[in-house]
Amino acid sequence: MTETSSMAPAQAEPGSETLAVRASGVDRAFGGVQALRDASFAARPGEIHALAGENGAGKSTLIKVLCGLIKADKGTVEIFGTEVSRVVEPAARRRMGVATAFQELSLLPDLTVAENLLLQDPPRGRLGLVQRRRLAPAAEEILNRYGVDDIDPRATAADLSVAQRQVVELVRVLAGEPRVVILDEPTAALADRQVDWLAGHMRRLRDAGSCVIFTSHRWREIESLADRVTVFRNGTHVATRDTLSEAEAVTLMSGRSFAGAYPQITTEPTDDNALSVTNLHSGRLAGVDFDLRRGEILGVGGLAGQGQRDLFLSLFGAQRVRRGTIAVDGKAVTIRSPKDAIRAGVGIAYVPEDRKAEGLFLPLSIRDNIAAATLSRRATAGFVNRGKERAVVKSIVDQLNIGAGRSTNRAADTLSGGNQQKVVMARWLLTEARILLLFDVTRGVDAATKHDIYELVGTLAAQGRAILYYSSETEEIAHLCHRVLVLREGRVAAELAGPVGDAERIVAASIKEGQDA
Amino acid sequence: MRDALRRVSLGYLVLAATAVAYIVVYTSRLGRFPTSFDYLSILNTTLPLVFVAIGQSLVVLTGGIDLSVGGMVSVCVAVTATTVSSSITWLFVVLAIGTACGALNGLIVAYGRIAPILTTLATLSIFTGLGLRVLPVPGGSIPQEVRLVLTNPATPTGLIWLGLAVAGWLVLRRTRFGMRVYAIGSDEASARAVGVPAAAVKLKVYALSGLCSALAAVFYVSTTTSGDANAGNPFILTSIASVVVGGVAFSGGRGSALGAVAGAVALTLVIDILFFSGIDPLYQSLFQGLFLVVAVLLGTVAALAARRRRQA
Amino acid sequence: MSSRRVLYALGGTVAVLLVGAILHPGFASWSSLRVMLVVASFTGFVAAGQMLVVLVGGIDLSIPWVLNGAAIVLTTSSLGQTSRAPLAILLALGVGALVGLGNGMGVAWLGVPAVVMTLGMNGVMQGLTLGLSKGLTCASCGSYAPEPLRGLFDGALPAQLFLWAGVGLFMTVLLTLTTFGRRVYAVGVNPRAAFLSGVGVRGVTVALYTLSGVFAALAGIALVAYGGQPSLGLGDPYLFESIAAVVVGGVSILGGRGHYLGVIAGSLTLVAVTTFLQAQRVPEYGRLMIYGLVILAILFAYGREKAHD
Amino acid sequence: SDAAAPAASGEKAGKIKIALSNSFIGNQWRVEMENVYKAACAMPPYVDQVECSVFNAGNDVSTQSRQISNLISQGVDAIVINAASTSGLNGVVQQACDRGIVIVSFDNTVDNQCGLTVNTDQIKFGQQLAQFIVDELNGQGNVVMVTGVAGTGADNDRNKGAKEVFAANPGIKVVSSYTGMWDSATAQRATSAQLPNLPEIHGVWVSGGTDGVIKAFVAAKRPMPVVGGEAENGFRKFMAGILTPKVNGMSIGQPPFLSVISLELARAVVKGEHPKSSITIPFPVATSDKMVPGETVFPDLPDSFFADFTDSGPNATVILCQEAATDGTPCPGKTLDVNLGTP
Ligand SMILES: Nc1ncnc2c1ncn2[C@@H]1O[C@H](COP(=O)(O)OP(=O)(O)OP(=O)(O)O)[C@@H](O)[C@H]1O
Ligand SMILES: Nc1ncnc2c1ncn2[C@@H]1O[C@H](COP(=O)(O)OP(=O)(O)OP(=O)(O)O)[C@@H](O)[C@H]1O
Ligand SMILES: [Mg+2]
Ligand SMILES: [Mg+2]
Repeated sequence: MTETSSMAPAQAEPGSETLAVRASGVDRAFGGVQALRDASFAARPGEIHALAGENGAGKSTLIKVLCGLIKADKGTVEIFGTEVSRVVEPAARRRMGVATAFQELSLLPDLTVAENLLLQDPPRGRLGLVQRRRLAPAAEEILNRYGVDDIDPRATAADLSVAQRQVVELVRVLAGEPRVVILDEPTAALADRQVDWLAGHMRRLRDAGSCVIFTSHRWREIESLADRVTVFRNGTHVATRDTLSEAEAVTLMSGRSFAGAYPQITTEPTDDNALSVTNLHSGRLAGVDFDLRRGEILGVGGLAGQGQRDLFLSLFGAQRVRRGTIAVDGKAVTIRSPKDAIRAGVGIAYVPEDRKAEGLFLPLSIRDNIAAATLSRRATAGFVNRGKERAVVKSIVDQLNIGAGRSTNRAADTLSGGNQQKVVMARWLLTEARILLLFDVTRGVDAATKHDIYELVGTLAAQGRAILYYSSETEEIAHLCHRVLVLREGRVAAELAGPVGDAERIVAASIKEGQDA
Repeated sequence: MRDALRRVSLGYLVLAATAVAYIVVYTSRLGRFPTSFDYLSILNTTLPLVFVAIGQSLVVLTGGIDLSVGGMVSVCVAVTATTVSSSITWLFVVLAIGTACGALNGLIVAYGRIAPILTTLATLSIFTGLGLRVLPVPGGSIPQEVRLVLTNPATPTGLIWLGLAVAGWLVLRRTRFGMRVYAIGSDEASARAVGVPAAAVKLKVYALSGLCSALAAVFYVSTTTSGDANAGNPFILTSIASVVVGGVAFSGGRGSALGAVAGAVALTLVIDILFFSGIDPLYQSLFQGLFLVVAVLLGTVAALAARRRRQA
Repeated sequence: MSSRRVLYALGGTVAVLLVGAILHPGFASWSSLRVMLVVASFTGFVAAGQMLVVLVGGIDLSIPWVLNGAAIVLTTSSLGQTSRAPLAILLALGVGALVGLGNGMGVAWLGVPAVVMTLGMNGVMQGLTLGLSKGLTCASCGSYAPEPLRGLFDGALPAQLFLWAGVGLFMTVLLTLTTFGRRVYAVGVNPRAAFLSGVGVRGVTVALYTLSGVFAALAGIALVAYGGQPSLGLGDPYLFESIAAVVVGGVSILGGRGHYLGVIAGSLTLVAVTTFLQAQRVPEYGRLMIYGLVILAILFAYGREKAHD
Repeated sequence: SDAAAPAASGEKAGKIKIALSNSFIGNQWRVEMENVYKAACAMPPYVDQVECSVFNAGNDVSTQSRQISNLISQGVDAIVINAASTSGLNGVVQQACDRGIVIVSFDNTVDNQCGLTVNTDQIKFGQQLAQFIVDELNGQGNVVMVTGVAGTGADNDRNKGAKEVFAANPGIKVVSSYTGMWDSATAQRATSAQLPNLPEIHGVWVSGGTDGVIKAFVAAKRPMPVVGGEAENGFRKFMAGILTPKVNGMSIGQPPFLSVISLELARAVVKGEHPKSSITIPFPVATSDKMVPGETVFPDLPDSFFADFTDSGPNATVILCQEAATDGTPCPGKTLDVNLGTP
């Protein structure tokens, strides 16, 4: 492997003067953690270059080094042949024509869309003073230029949906028509329609001679977009290829190989309802009805931001319900807070998509993280029974093979994305909830971990748990679910019997005559 | 910045409310409207707090807090009162000293990576000691001509300076630096990611806060005609109160120095209201405390309502 | 991580005491240490409350007049009679709890920033204390703390120190062994995630501010016992001192990290520094400056935040 | 509210308006000072000559400036001031003087020369206590100085006076000097912490918080030194042997009734009965040998109470009763006779 990585740049480079980006021998450690070791990477102008790898392979770290956000401990970085290793300042890179969209979105929540887009060079008047009233029109003009018409430049970024924020972030990057575009998991939060929109612009830039670099955990996208693929593993360059099959890629990325991407749904749902929702109003939800049966995996599809999040949050008591009734096992229940939802009598669990913001206590130990939702169950008179806690956590950690047998005393932030997601899952499995609300749990999770999660979902259903499943990857819903609800404008627009198999059917149902919305 | 505007306008709301209340109690007590004398003395006594509040609001906008304003005002008051009478040029030295003190805070916060509240808690003690060293006993003086220019007891020269302060903010707000202050307060990591030189900006912000404290000190000495090494202490909490009443969010990124100015004036008016409503002096702080909480409560409620409205 | 900070804090204390002992023989003698511990215990009490709210990213500025109010309630309700002592103590602690509850409600339910809520509450308490006790000239204001309380400070090993040890034990057990403690750290680290894990974030917050009020009251009781009678302004020194003790004790002002053991060390460090400087006859201005520099030095040693990159 | 009640009630013509502007009410001395002022206002001759009002400023100069400005607007005839800063009010006081308002400041006085002052001699305070200690020790021994709030005029003067005397007596060794912040609790903590590091102490000079210092000595089981200190009732209780051990000491107080004398001066000046001249009054001095319960010491009042709210003896400046100091209520059937001395 060391050998491939040292050879790889050689095979990748037809002479560095024609290279847009070149990194070689880059090391970068976080605390004791070697995120990049002797990593090399090279991309040409006029190509779309995919960067693939498991969670924690070092993709984002490499990107942060390339765009000057963090310093490399060792090694060199060149932009169009100019050595910039010592320049650690995104602004400087920007001036060299390098623009980056980061994985953890970098929009400023309290600023308006316009201010976010124009922060670096706002419209100035005489005296070089910013003309505040020209901000919004200028931003509007930019958004329109990139075919975005559903975002108000005066809106505060915090009030946008995740997808909208991602779009603004991308527009911010594209706007400069940069010579080097770096996009770290740009599609993770996008609906398929928006993915196509982005793909269009990536291709346009490529054809205009720019160098486009992006990362993704969705092989479909890499396959359809990338001219070349570079694979990283554990912080090192493994290979750079013009063509690469998914199977090969997965093997390269993980050193392991898998059967078909999606496991077959073998079990059938039972007939008794675990959860019955009638006329639910909350957030964007305007009257949703459905039943969820034991052992059923019920998919929730639709374009992003049609109220999916509201549905999950309100069922979990994390968001106010304006109207409607929720019944568990036929008995109506009132859920005012997650506390109520978790209560044994109800037994609902919610696994959020944004694990860093909504799931993890990063500085706390893996054990504390996993135990968090079930503390009182192992407590006597308010005192934690540590022995029992250790045992329980240990068993679940092994069951999900989290962190390859590391001590559960480690801080959660020393885990990779994949393992971190498993930690959150583990917390909720401990609640023995009979109803699981899985909201985009595979977002930004690598192939290996994804596979583990699919398997897990299957077994949970087999155990007779009822599962409500949302994913920004329609493919998943199409293959994993017994049944699919398609939401549009806060209502159930269609119900498809599954496994649907073909994602296009779901997409079709999502946009059917609803386009005007 | 809609949200911010709403909060600022809340600062104005509080000001308007207190102003009305002031006029009412004043007239009902004295049977006539406030005279130019009243307005003038309000103006002159408020100016120091106004300046400190502007500096404080800048720091709070970046998500920080500056407890050392008390110390910086004390040092500058001490130096002003002991030197300026010998030569006017010392005024500029004073401003430089204030800026330097602030810059020290900035260095420690931005490059030393120590939380603002802790940094300034420590430097507060240091600066206060410095002030005591310079002026062990209250005293000193300031040339008459300086008084006449800064806080003329007969004509509202103070208005000019207040106007300049406000104008200064409006300009600042319209520089890229101004936008960056909000960017950092909103989310520092992201701000850095999109190319905002966070450390440099913060350094400047704390230095500006120091400069404001120095200005406040000069106006303090000008109104009181001499100095006191303990002069700064009250400004710590009153400046924070002004900023809060002015609708600047403690989380940073939301609000405006103008709001803080409004807050400062409002707080001064509250004193007068309590004076004329003739409440038992023993209970005075009770009402001031209540005013603070209620004002801010209104702010949060309004903000919540606004958010609701926008989401629905 | 945070346990390492505790070691640093203890190290800091030892360092200060060593320097003191070298430059001023007898400074670290047991007799000297004992009184410093007693003096530090008052800071230790208020800092316990301050630490709890800091752990969830809050702050309590109402400590001075909660402390003072409780102190006055104690004497005026006990009238110095031993028989009434238990009632009086409960009453004083009750006052603290009540005010703390108010702070907590304001912060957790009304969403008022902690700084404002507690600052305002401090004013309210000052007004009430002065007003109701007529500026400490009320009929019963002349009474002393009941005898048993004043016994707290007698003997070679004053009971006060055991009381402090008790507080230390309580805090440590509460924060490390109970589910409540776990929830506190969870809320401190990531309130949203805690809420989604079924933690009653508001409940926890309210409880913490209430405890802070109780500890302030406890400090008030101890101070009355120490001086025999309350005075006005009794709590003023403890506002910034409690914050300083907390951070010198290695508690992260951003919340979620820290242990009370460190705060004990922090309290002692601050008292040792002050005592030493006064023993060296450093003039007031010098004392203030050095005090600030020492805090800065300690912060640089272990109070820094993670680098951004 | 009793504060402004008089102002609210009698808008009777002929009455002169005199306001008390107090910088803050945060300690007991200030409370008593206000109480005796209110009491005096409710007693003849003031009750039918003067219309009083009282205001506090939370120890904040700008607040006090505001209040004085407002008093100017109210058109009062005189303002009696205890200042938040001796220098901080010069500006607004000048404006008052310009409008012909009589300004009388006391205790923490106003520098501005246009106003009158009623005060004690703070340097003398330091000297007298120091001299007492020196005499009691026959010029030989270790002395500790417990100072007040740094940065204030009074603290500076008191220390200055004491240092002169001690310096003049080579036999006296000042072994330690630290601040008690004029607060018994603080003084007690500081003293306790210092004692273990100190040799045998023969004399203690205290600028404020005396009872706290003594309690620290008691707790440390140290032999009780000669004590020169302020007029805290607690200190006096020790001097009188009401609290044990009996302390040999001298107690000089900044008398709370300075406010009453200032009131009288203001009244007299407004009425033209007294020249526009400042007054320095002698300290009420008390020593252990002549302690009179109910006059110089008050067994049933708090330690922190200032026992010199009234002067005593034949040529006393003013005689006030206990309820005047505690409740601010008039002394039964008494006409107040304030002796401004001969200017
Ligand atoms: N700020 C940080 N502090 C500590 N460790 C970090 C930090 N950032 C990244 N790491 C670690 O360095 C390794 C590489 O992380 P990186 O984010 O580059 O992986 P990645 O390939 O982007 O993973 P993903 O596909 O989940 O985005 C991972 O183990 C990650 O946890
Ligand atoms: N945020 C972080 N802080 C500190 N160390 C981290 C962080 N993230 C990851 N690491 C460490 O970086 C190393 C490499 O990252 P990586 O994510 O590959 O770990 P990993 O456990 O191998 O993940 P996976 O098993 O999913 O590949 C791991 O040892 C991980 O513990
Ligand atoms: Mg990444
Ligand atoms: Mg790995």
